[in-house]
Amino acid sequence: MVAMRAFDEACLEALRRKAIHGELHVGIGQEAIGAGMAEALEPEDAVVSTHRNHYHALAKGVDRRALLAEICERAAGLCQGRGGHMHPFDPSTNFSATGIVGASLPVALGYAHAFGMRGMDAVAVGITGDGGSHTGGFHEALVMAGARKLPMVVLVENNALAISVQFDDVSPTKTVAERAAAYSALGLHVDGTDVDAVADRFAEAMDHARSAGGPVIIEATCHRFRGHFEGDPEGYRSKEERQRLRETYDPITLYRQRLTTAGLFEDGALDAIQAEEKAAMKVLLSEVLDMPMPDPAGVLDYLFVEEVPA
Amino acid sequence: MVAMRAFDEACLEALRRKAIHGELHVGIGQEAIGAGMAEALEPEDAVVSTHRNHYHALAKGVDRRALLAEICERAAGLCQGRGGHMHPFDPSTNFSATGIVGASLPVALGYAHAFGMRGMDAVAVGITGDGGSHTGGFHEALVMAGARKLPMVVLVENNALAISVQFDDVSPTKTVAERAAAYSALGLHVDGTDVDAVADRFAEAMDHARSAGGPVIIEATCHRFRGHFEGDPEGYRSKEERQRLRETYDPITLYRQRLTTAGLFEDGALDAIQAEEKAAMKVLLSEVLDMPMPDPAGVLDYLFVEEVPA
Amino acid sequence: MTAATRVNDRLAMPLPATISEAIALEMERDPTILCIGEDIGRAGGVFGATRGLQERFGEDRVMDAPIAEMGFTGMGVGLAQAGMRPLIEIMFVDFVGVCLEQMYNAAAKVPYMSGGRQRMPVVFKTAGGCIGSAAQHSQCLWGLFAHLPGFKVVAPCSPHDHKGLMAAALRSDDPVVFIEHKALLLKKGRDFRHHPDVPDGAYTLPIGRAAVVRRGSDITLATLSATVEHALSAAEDLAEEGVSVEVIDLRSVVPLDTATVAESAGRTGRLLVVDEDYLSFGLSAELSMRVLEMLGFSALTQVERLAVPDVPIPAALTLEKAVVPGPEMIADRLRRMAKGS
Amino acid sequence: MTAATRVNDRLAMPLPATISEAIALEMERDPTILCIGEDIGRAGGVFGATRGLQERFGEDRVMDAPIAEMGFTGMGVGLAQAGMRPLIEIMFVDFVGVCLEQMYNAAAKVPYMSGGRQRMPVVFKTAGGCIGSAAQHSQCLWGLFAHLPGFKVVAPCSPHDHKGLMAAALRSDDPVVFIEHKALLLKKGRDFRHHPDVPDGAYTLPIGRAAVVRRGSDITLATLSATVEHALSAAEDLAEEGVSVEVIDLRSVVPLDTATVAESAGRTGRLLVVDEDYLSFGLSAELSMRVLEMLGFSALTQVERLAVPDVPIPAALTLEKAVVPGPEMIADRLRRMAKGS
Ligand SMILES: Cc1ncc(C[n+]2csc(CCOP(=O)(O)OP(=O)(O)O)c2C)c(N)n1
Ligand SMILES: Cc1ncc(C[n+]2csc(CCOP(=O)(O)OP(=O)(O)O)c2C)c(N)n1
Ligand SMILES: [Mg+2]
Ligand SMILES: [Mg+2]
Repeated sequence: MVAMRAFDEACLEALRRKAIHGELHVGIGQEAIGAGMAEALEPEDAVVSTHRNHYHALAKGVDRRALLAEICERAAGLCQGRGGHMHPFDPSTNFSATGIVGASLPVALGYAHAFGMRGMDAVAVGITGDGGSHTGGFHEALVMAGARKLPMVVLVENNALAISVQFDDVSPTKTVAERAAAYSALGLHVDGTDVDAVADRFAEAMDHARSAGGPVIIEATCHRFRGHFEGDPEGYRSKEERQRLRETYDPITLYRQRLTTAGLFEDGALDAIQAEEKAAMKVLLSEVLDMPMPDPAGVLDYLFVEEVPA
Repeated sequence: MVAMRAFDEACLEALRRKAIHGELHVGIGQEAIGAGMAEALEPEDAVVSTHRNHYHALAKGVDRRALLAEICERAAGLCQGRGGHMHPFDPSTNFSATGIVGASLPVALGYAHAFGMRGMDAVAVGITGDGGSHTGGFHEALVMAGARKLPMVVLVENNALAISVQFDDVSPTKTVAERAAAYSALGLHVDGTDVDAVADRFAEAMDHARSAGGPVIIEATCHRFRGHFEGDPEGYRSKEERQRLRETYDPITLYRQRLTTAGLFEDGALDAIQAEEKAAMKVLLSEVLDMPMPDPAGVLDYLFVEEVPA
Repeated sequence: MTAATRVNDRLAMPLPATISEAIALEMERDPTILCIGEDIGRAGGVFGATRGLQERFGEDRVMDAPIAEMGFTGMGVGLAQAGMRPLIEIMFVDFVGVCLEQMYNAAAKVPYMSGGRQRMPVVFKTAGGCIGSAAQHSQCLWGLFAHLPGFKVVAPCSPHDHKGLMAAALRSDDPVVFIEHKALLLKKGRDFRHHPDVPDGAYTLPIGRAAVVRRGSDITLATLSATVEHALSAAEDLAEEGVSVEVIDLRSVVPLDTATVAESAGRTGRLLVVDEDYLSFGLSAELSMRVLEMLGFSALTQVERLAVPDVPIPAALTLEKAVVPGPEMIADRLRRMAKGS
Repeated sequence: MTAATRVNDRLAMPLPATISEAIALEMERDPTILCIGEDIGRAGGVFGATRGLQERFGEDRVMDAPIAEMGFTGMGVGLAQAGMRPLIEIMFVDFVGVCLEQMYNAAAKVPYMSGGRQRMPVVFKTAGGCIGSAAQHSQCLWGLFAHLPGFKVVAPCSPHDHKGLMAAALRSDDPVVFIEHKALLLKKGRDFRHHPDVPDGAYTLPIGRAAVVRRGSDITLATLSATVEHALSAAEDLAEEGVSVEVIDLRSVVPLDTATVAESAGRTGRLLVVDEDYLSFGLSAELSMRVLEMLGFSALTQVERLAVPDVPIPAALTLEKAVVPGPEMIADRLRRMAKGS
């Protein structure tokens, strides 16, 4: 969690330093989900994420230097500066993402079928927000996964907002998890601000899918502390409301409280860990910002693998 | 029912006489649904149908001469020969259709919202087959109708086949109706070969939607007696199976049996009704086949209402 | 308010405010107009182009939609069939792959398929263009819509044209795809090189008529949307170098005002079509061919096209600049054309 | 089996059988190939182009999908990312509006967006073309795919090319949109005017190379898919009238083999591009412009295009014939060109 937070804070810093152009969506406030899922993910599992993907990428083991370099549009980035922050692709960890809402789940379905065919016990995790649960792609992917009992876990990060649109205003159901029955899927619900709870529930979801139980919808309720994207005027909620969320639901604070209450750690030790991560990210960021930009001469590369015949 | 059957039989005859080109999908075997829904439909209600739409059009009160003329590609057809059998549009009865599976429901949603805004107590009926229940459009339309409690009835004609694909093989649920909970909709199920049952259940569905109860999924199980389209080799089922369905589930035969058993009608009288409808359709067909074809000179008309400025 | 303060207010007004003003004026006039889209209500649009409309016209007429574009685009078709005049917002044009079905198989074809019995007064409002947001959030795609018969396809540049063409789109009985440019949506009136002046009341402009936005005699440059601004900037540079460039803002792709371009190119003898959409199978070839068909194939000494060279838009701004025609790239090409005469 | 009976068998073979043979040969070679689509398994495809494959390769590798194109098209993307080589069938190309998202924002862009790290060996197999099925079941749409960078777009005519290009598509590491023509799928080998001969074993043809299918000296006619057959028929008529037409089968729209067309047009001095897709913003303008750009704008005496004139395909066959280029319409145009020299 702490590393994920530090990573996104480095992104904010990079944005301030104008190393990132275009939209930036950070996951600050939602890191318990990333950290919780990381525990149950095996290297051969696949994760297909969304526009808000940094902490998922880190959870899946994507190299953070390459990721940050990609986000900062560098030549040495994960995708040589072509993908950018919404489109990291890392075949070596089976991690990918998409900037199109709802489009992650059909792609995860493909991994799930491949795993099934190969007799692997790997699981495909498709991530979506609450907003994505209304898309046709959500339905179609779950129809197919449900009918074929494919090893797919659909992680729904319900932060109650799709940009400005409140989940309660547009959802026909109180939760997304309760729609699982429509797909003969297992529906689970978890407090996404509680990293231990996420770890447990997510492990349960993965076990279910891994042991041929068919697809799972696991809904993690959470809160987004910043704008939808950096620069979002957030006309749809008050500063006070946002402040209240931050104060009440910060997963890092909540976890620290648990650790200190249980007497496992002292505040000082925890502060040190956080400071260390921050410092490490600061170093990494400055290294990344020193990296060269992609060479415009190669801008047409990678469109096709095979040459057009002469 | 009898008129609907006679209509589709006239279409088959028109096809034999090469007055219809392209695909033709008839509803033979499914007429109890059309006849049953006709009873509860009000003129201001809207119906948005599918590729298999003739009996729905007749149920909604579309002029059968204009409809047959359209199917036979005549200039005096409902759409002047531009639409053809999959695309009848009749604003005067609020009837339309689409050849794209699943695409009917979002359009019905539009009618439902218009009715709601205008404070009308009209209902929008969106029709789909079992196959269409797997599409993203089905989900998205129901999400919106459910969240907004719009007056929409989704009629799912479950004939257990989408061309060759069996519902049981690809659906995650045993029925479509049971998925209603995912949309906070009312889910109803009816035997679509029993015209009385359809009439009752469909009326219930319409009442629910009309009285601001929100959307309804009404699933009518039925059987398709002919190929998916005329010319379908039907490699996916045996002749015997098809024969068995015809013999067991013909809604007209079943209804006749009920009427005669109850002593309401005699076989002779019923034969006479059927013969009369057949004869009427025969006359209509020959009139239609005498109608002129559309004038190719006008082939570019109707693309835009407003002229391109000179 | 004096005329001077009015103009000043206008110049300080962000383009989205002008657009929402145009929509509001039409919604006032015509109670059958309603708007549906993501974040258009409570938030007033991600760029503010529908700000204030929900408060004014209520939630039924300015509806925040879930992320269900197939659902609410088809809803637009049904609304039109039910006698309403919906404006459907697809936030970014890049997302059209999830709902093109309802746009091109229904909205664009129903008027024709119904033999003229069913009108389809729908406006599909969306935003395109490059502002550093990579492959899935940077496209223009007007060439795609233009290939599919039945749409009018509008992509204005100036505030004045945005207001007049939005009004025209909302009054049109034909389906109109209205493509705004993200870079323009981030501008204020005063940032525009041409036509920042916007009359107060409602007015319409004819859809399908190009505007000559700078007179010139050596080269004709035809383009649209944000590129008009770049073209004007390039033309200014070239003027200093003694090359006189006529700049034409096409304003719409369908209908395409070939006559205006041909008239100009016939005079200058040279045509450059600049397009922020992909190069191939799009606007640049179609317009060039239509002009040549109209004037004869040997009527012009040069016909060139400059557009995104058939790659997805890369994330890195350094790479984006290498593929998207900006002022320098356009000026370079004009220079080369002027030399190569 | 003697060579003669083999050829006879081949001639009696419906085109779909040749296609399924091509797929089977590749599936045998490469266990990572799998097919997903509606009715492709138990029914063997609505035209029979996958007949026998499910029995042979099992349900996991030849999967009957529900009507959920967005789902299974995206599944194709995920399968490719997982190291498989999926063939995804979209029954008719007209339906692409429900799943274009996964095709153009994912499949076509991921190789580029990933900076070459992720390959995307997917074949999108689909059927287009007019056989009397009206506006929603008659389109070609190759111009649409070609406008979107990242796809190879193939549309063969002869049985020989179908087999070789399907094999090439399945072996390609790039996403390929493979557009069959419904009218051709209803034909047997012997019904084809050119190249009905099909070798038994597996072979590939390079994607992106056109074929001169009839030599001629007066006019160059470039086209593809079913229209090649119509063009050959028209060319035969014209030959009787003393006009010698060279017919080029483009075979693919991306890559587009401009060189072959330009070489021919340079010789004949006249170019006619015939396209069953919509006229505007499509193949006909792009190819014409590329040829002109290659040869110079005054190199040719005539450049014409003949295509569906920007209306949806009407239902009535009498109307369809008035907009879709068939043998007579092509012959008429050739005749006019020959006179107008
Ligand atoms: C198909 C599509 N429609 C709209 C958008 C624009 N958009 C990007 S993120 C977003 C909201 C997503 O909400 P949610 O799924 O809840 O994820 P969150 O941002 O809350 O993490 C929207 C509407 C998009 N990228 N794709
Ligand atoms: C989006 C889309 N995909 C595929 C098709 C081809 N198609 C036409 S009808 C049909 C089967 C429909 O099955 P169902 O919805 O059960 O209706 P039924 O034919 O049984 O009445 C298919 C696959 C289509 N028209 N649209
Ligand atoms: Mg959310
Ligand atoms: Mg069915």
